[in-house]
Amino acid sequence: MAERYSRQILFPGIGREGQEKIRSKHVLLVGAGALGSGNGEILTRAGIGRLTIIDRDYVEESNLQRQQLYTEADVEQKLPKAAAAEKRLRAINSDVEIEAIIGDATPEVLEGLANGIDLIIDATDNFETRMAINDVSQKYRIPWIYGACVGSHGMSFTILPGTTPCLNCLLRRIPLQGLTCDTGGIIAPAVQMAISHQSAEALKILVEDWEAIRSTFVSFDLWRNEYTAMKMSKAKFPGCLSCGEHPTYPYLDKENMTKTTVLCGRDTVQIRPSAKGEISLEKLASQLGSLGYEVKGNPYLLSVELGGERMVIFKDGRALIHGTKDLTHAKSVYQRIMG
Amino acid sequence: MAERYSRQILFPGIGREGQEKIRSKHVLLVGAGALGSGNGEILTRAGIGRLTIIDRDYVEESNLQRQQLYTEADVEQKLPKAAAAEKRLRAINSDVEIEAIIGDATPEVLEGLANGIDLIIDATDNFETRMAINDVSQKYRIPWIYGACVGSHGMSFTILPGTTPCLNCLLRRIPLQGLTCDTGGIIAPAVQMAISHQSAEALKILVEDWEAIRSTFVSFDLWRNEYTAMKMSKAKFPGCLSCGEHPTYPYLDKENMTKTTVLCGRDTVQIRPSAKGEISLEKLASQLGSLGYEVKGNPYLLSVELGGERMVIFKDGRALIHGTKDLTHAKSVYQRIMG
Amino acid sequence: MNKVMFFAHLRDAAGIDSITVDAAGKTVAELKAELAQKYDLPKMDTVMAAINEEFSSNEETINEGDVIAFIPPVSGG
Amino acid sequence: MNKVMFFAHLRDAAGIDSITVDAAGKTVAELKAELAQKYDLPKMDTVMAAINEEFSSNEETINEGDVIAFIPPVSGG
Repeated sequence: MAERYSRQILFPGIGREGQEKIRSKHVLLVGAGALGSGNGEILTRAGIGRLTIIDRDYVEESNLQRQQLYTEADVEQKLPKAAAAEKRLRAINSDVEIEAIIGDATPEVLEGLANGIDLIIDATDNFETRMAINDVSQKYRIPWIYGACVGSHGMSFTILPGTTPCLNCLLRRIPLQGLTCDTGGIIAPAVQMAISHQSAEALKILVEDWEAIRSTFVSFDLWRNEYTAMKMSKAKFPGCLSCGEHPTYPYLDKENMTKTTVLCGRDTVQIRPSAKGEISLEKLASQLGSLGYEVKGNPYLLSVELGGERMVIFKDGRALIHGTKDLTHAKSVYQRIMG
Repeated sequence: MAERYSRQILFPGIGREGQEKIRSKHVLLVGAGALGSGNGEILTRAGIGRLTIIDRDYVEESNLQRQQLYTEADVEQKLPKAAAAEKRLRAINSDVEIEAIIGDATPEVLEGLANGIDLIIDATDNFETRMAINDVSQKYRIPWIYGACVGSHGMSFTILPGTTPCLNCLLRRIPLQGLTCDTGGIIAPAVQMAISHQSAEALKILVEDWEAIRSTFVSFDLWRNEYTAMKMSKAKFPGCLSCGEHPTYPYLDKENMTKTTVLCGRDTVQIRPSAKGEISLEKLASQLGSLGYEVKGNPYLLSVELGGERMVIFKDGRALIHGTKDLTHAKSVYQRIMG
Repeated sequence: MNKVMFFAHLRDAAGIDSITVDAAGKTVAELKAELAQKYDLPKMDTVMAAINEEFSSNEETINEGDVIAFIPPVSGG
Repeated sequence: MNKVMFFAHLRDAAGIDSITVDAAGKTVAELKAELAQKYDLPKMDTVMAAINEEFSSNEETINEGDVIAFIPPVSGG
């Protein structure tokens, strides 16, 4: 072990004691896409004791441009990402205990996994799951690290229950629409930059170097050569339902989750998002149209061809995914477009 | 192709035209260690037309903590890094023409490779090779991107011949000693952060978005949460022998290179560095000692046990590497300690 | 007067990096509403605001000279 | 007076993040030599210097109030 990790033991922030701490820790990685691949690989190479990875998707050709754990063979075999990730991570470091879960990271599933977890790393592609992670983090006192990227832009923030503000303090509700990699595109350097910040924070938490934790909210744009660190000392919201004095953990409540239903005999899944509000169908149509998607519509709905499926979306955010009966897949298709 | 690269074509900075440009370009990657792995992987995933990789080392156990192209199997088979990198990159993207060269990136070799190269990415571990890259860049008008990292710290700078200052403007000579991963340690997030900057700049150069190129010298520390961008408008040195009015390209001259000689019948290689000056043996001894190396010495020399070899180093930087007859390996051992 | 900076896709939507407005005395929420209408920006209610590089809630009042940045949360991963 | 900041391993060597000195009128090279001796720092001749976040050569003269940063070039890769 000494030789394998010698270069990181040489780094004074880790040392031999830190290496032993890393070895004794269990991280939950939510998502095995771009951020999940990179964070999972860094922790595996660093010698984490145990890594649990949950992801609901399969490896697709369009993932290969930025998702570092996967190869052309994984696309040909249509492997679930969690399984393909596990295979590669085992080849990288056979000492790490890796548990791969193929499925949706619902609040229920996340609560079931919380026991014994030292850190949750956010590698999802939607705010509903992030808000659920945020509530699990507060309820079970587990630090988590927000990370996200789109285009050449990205951000990261470290959340320590009882110390820092939480994601619900910052957003106060689930954004109805966030730019995703499917709508804004993405370049791999922006992915790696978000991963750099998340994984550096992860190592600090795992070696328990609390003073080194970043207190600012980082936001960057590699194409525009921007880097800003927003101070967060006034961001904690006393009335926050996730981290305030009287928490209710609203995003663990079924009422606040996206509802999916198979519409019998129609090869269609209905999606009803938890976020309330009105979508500008006109803006969405012109955005999706300019991205090359085939879009038809009227003042009440839009119909978008998405390769295998067709999505019909209404003004209140409700949608029908035609061409599938798979609830998890339909939700994934929806969140990839709507965030 | 459209599907595979769809997410980066969606990014307005690249688009369909940019993707075709990336496809038509040839990049020379000097080094296949930590920075080489990450930069090579990003360019391969991005669909670069042709990638030439040169590296002199073999995959070792201590590389696995941060060098993302390699697995435990590569260590067991003691594969040369260039060969192991080629194997993995082919599995990632079979459309990319990859040429792997197992050997030392001497000025002569670099000049021989320069024809038709659109960009050189620095992924070496020593300043002698960087100064040679810098002179090749100026002589053949090829952009290059400096990158380096140690501990939680790293830096990057983009050099465009005829436009920006060059590395020789900044340093004016080869540093006799630079902190390396073997002396200062390294964490993988710092590697990835340097790669993020290098590969973003690489994409800008490949799609010829000259306005987006970063003009500042970036320096960061992920553990100390620092990020600085140094302006370079006054950095160009008119008398620079690499990029000034009367260039002599001094680092392509044999006189300015590290000399290696096998000492007959002694299983020893002598290293004579090009950098002139005096080393503080006392500081070096205490530094290497605190890193756990076994060091003996007197006022004239130090003797250090380095696993397979023993290095004896003198005050003027000259060294004997006992236990090998391999010139390239001996130079690699020396530069890993001395930078 | 106040400098207002847009980040990420807000900048594309507004078609400009930064603007100068007189926002002294207004709350962050009021400025958001005003700019959303003027530049036809997508919903700004979950866009984060920083005043002088410090995170500020929608209720915060802007002072003369403050620099305001609007950072939309990003969802990709 | 002038604030002088050390980066990377120079900080470890000096044992301090930053210091305040009176360097007005001195060249960067002179300040380097002075600090190298005072803090027993490793050779500073290839350490890069920034004055007010702008790269500055060894010959540059420091003015009152300038902030100086010393950034040692890093070799690892």
